[in-house]
Amino acid sequence: MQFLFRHPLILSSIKILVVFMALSGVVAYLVYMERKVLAFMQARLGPMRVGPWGLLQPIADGLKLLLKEDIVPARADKAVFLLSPVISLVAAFSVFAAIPYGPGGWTITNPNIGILLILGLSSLGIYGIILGGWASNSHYPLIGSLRSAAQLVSYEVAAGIAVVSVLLIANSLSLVVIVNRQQQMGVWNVFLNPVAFVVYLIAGVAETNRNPFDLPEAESELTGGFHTEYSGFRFSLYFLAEYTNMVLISSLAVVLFLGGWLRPFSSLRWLWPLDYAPVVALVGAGAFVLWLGLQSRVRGERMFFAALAILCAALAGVVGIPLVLSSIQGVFWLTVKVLAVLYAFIWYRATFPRYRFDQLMTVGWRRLIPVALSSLIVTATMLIWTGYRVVPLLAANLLAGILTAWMVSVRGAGNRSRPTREAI
Amino acid sequence: MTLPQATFLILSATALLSSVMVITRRNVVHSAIWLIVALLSVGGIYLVLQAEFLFAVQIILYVGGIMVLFLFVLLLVNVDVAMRQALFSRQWGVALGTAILLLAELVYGLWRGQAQPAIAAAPASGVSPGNTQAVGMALYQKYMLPVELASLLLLVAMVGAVIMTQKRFE
Amino acid sequence: MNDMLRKIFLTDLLKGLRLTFSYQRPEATYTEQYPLERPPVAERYRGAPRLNNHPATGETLCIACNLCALACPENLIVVGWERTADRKKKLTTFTYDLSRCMFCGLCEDACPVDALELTQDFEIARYSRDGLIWDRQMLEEGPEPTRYTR
Amino acid sequence: MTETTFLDANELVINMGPQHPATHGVLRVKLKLSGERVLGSECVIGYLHRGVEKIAENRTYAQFAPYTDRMDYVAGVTNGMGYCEAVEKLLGVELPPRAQWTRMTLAELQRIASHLLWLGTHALDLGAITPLFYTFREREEILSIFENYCGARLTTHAFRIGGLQYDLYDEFENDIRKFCDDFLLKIDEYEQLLTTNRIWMGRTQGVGILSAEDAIALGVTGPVLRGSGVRWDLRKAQPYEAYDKVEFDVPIGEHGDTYDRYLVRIREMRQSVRIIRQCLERLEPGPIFGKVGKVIKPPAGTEVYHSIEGPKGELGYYVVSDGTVNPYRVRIRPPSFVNLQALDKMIRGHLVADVVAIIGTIDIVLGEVDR
Amino acid sequence: MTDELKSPPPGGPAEAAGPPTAPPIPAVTPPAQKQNDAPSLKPAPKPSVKPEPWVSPLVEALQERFPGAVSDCLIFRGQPYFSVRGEELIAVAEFLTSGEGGSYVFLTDLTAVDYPKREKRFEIVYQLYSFARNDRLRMKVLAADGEKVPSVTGVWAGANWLEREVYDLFGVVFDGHPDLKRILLPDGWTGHPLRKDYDILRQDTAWVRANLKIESGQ
Amino acid sequence: MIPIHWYLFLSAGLLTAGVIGVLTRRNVLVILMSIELILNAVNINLIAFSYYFHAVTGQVFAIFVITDAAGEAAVGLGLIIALFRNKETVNADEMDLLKW
Repeated sequence: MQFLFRHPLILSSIKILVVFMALSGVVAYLVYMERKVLAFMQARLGPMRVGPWGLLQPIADGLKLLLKEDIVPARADKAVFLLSPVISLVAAFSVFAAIPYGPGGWTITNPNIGILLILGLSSLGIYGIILGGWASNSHYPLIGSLRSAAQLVSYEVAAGIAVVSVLLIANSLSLVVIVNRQQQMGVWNVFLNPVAFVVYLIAGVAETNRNPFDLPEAESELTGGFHTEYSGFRFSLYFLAEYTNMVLISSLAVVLFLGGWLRPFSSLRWLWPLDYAPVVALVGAGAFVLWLGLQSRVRGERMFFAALAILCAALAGVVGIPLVLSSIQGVFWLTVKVLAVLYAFIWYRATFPRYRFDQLMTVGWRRLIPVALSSLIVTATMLIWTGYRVVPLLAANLLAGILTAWMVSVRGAGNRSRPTREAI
Repeated sequence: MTLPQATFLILSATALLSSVMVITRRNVVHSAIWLIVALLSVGGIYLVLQAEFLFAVQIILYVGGIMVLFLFVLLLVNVDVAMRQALFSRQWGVALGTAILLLAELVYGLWRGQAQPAIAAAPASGVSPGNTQAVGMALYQKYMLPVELASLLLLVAMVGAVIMTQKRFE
Repeated sequence: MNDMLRKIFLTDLLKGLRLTFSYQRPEATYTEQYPLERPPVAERYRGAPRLNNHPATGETLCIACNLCALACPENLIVVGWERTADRKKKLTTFTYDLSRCMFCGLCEDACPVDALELTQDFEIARYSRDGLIWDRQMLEEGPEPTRYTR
Repeated sequence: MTETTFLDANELVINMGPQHPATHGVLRVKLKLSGERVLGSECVIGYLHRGVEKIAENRTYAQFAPYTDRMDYVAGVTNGMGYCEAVEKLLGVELPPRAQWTRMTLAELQRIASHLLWLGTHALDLGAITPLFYTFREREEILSIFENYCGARLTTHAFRIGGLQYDLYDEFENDIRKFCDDFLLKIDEYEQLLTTNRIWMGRTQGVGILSAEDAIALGVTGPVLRGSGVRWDLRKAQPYEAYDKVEFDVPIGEHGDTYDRYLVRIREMRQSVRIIRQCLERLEPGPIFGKVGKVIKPPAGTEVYHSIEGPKGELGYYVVSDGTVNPYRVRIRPPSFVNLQALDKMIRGHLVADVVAIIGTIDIVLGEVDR
Repeated sequence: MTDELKSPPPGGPAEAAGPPTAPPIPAVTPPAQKQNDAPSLKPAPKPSVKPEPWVSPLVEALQERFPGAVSDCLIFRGQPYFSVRGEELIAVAEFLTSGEGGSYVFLTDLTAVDYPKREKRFEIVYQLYSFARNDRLRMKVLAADGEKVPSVTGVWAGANWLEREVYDLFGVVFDGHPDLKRILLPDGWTGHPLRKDYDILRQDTAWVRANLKIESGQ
Repeated sequence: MIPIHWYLFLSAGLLTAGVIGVLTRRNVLVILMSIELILNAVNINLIAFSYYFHAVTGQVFAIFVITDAAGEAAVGLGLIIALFRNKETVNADEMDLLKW
């Protein structure tokens, strides 16, 4: 028995399985979270019907999509049409093999080209979109996939450059090393290079096709973009892939810029009470759930919430065991940070209108890339000049970022200059 | 047969099969998809050769960049028209003969060369030649000038492509 | 200066973000949970029609004057009457085609004795047209109230 | 694949609608594209045609009033008001002041409600989903006031020829005062989300420019005309009801683009609040019905054209009487229908994404376009 | 906040200037307040019951310029209207849009009324508006069934759809219209529903059967 | 242990496939793709030898080859788009004019 677990293949398989299952659940409930957060921001309640507080909504949605008719358009390229969503999904999921979830054994694999592998694999997902749009044999999906291809390629450049400035600081391609480096320096990369972080975040939103960059699937223009012709199960694969990508981009943002699995101020010993945050969080969640249950007037709901509260309490007890506490420490903080970034994604969606395509390209090429490049150059210069010192790096980066942003926006869209229409 | 050997055989079979598909498919998009498969398997072979960095470059640049560009253009130009035209050019017989001759020659040469053991020396274990750092060092120290030249080439190519695809002013 | 701040630090976007964030306070929620909590319906609401009876005697208030039928733009009311022995009109049948009704309230306005009334019952949507032509009995008793179970 | 592609010299024809999320109903626009750029367009309408004008000829004057609510179904009150006024003009009836002030109050509320619906859907078309929910919340308040006043929310049938059917309910003034106070703050919130937002400005500024000459030549009215810089509002130019007794400004735009039309409508909502407050101050007890007989029979051979400033533009009724209880002819001049004509002019040379913005900015209701 | 309405001050720069390209459109001023500022319940003057002859300089100018073309100049409830012979329609329209004719540059509405018993059964009605005078004018053209009416799209571009609608619902053909086809009804429809002899209960059964694949319900 | 010949045979196979594609197909896009095949055949050799000789030089050159491929794709595809815009064809046989 013991040797079975020691074998790398078997251990990896188990890890992969666990990550896959967990990820599926996370993605399903990410959709729930999105709907709820959006609803609250829009003075609504969101899903409330399926299960208490709509908690079973993701399951109902999934079932509905599974049971829906799977339509293949008559003149579609059938093989490609059927294959494309799978490509998207596989590309999205496979990347998670290289994400470090915590210190030590909390990784599936730690390749020395980690970040490159992730960038490469995630860029494969684009084929699902292009081919899906093409294979549908319909105008709107085709426009959608063309837009998507152009958009992803453009924003990958900005995101890549932003990532490179982190790599310079960490001096490694390995994600584990990047996180460890942040621990050694006692400060997260976001405080060394906030400009790159902002660029990465914006480019990340664009790469996940989310508002305000959701043009490839802009509902009001392209009636859904590349997945217009998809329905039922295959649509749900796209859907899943998209949200998985969201999780991926947030996880990467956390690992690269926000200290990965590190506790906030991990270098300050006297902040040890923060180590008990998982317990506090679980107790808090239990209390909240209990409060919800007391509010509810439906008997079944009250029971459910009570059970949930008890579960939370029990979990808190288990987590409170020092051994468990120290081992899940990393995963807890990673999850919290990823959720925060995801929340920001949803928040943008609730707030912003959508860019037009030419404006999107302008933002990508004329704003983000110059800013990212300046931050890269400044980071490299400062690393050589002053070495790894926080204040000069931060100051130089901020200065360069503001200067570049000002320069690129001088003749920007913000001016009251109104472009006249292109004559025909 | 060892695990690397099996991996190699599977990958190379895929690569060869899909390269045949690339040149025989009528639908250009299908050709492109098969080419992507071929490129991915070649990338896998790089991994077998412990060239991780090359593998990453292959995927990011080739598969994620160049092929996306290809597909983009494929969607732009009219695939339908191309599909109705003849698949092969007029001199396809001669061309095929020449190519097969080339293959025969190569195979023959390789078969003969196999007998000589000088090349096929097994690598001494130890430092992996695929070390990313080593590649980087080589690129930016020993081959600095070629790198600069290549970047210039890319710049020229980029400018050229942009200018060529501009719509003509009427 | 303000313009520069806006351009570089995206203050215009942050303003919007602050607004949406502030809306997450629970009291900002505007949703009505309809089947669970029924919203109050206005007193003057024009819903399902009803033919009123005299509360004490149970006799119909309708005097079969046919004004409602004349007022109706859609001609969906049919009033049937017979002459009693003393030459008075007496209501016999009354049909109301709810499927064509647009709830304009003209019949209600026309009624001189407040017999025909559009009530506050709004749950009259049906999956089929069957049973939407209401007869006198239905009009007097009113539809079965919809019950929702959770 | 289809015959044409983006790179072809000849253009690609795309059907937008009648089933498209951004065509506000069942509008169908055939777009001729070169790439994503619009070369030309043709509107195909009539999917909602119900022959309202024919129905009018078979109803009595009073019976036709509920049908007008169903044309511009987001502004039933103003529609009904226009019709009632047209018939009143035909009859030569003078309204008592209480009826006038009530009508104006409700009509301005309806204008706000209509603009709110426009704002929400327009923002939604441009990808901002949240304003829709905020505007619908305020619209809901207005609709509740309507419901309390006349018993219906959309197809209100609020007014009758010659006056009002319903007197005000008890809490009427309080409800409206409270709404007005809240609403001005709420407009600020919409503006926080949109007015200075760079994306919003980028999407709307310089998009769908309609010059004043073009607007007048095409017969465009309402906020679209004012957005093009023509300070013309029927409430000022040819006041009906008691609009000559209230103070308000007529906001106009400078550039004639989508952003200006947006600003015009936002400012109009503030002006409406101003009018409503003045109306409430003037509202005094009194009769609510003018001198109209039970049976409406305008003199034979007379005709009248009366138009009001509807939320979407000039809403005109041309009523011809032959002396019977049924109108001989009722012609409705729908603002949306005429304004929609300007679409082709406005979208030429823009991108597909702008088409959505421009359809939204005209503020059409297909029920009114098709009638 | 409450009184701080964010609208441009009256008479601000926007009002004075307008778009640089805009024609000189005067800001319309409200007419003088009516006498009955506080309409009381005083017995209003008995409303007139029939149109009266309309006398105005414009009528004189029209009659002088186009002798015999203008007739039936009437006014009812302060709304003047007159009839024009179809042949002179374009000329009259162009005169009316000119400054001399009152610059009625705005075609508010274009519709028709059907009087089947008359010799010329259709009355095409043009509702005109002048920004300069803040005045409305109604112009009518009589047309028999099958008689062509010149299209005014050249004078008022906005007449395009309105004429199509009249063509669709009345069957009046407009000569010189750029794209005269049905607008509200489907292309294959027969008949013109707003004619008085078109039975409202008569659907085009053939059309319904062919296109909707159902038997017409009426 | 994989003998180096295996790589060489694979490379030869890919090369031949590429050559056949370039020589026989009419579609310019497929010809470009076949060139990519040839370049990959080259890369396999370069990296295989680099592996067997413990020298990174082969890898460095493989990177140059990929760079070259990127440039070639950009320019080639640009040419194709320009050609297609003017002649509406992606057919090599029909591109026989030196000007258009």
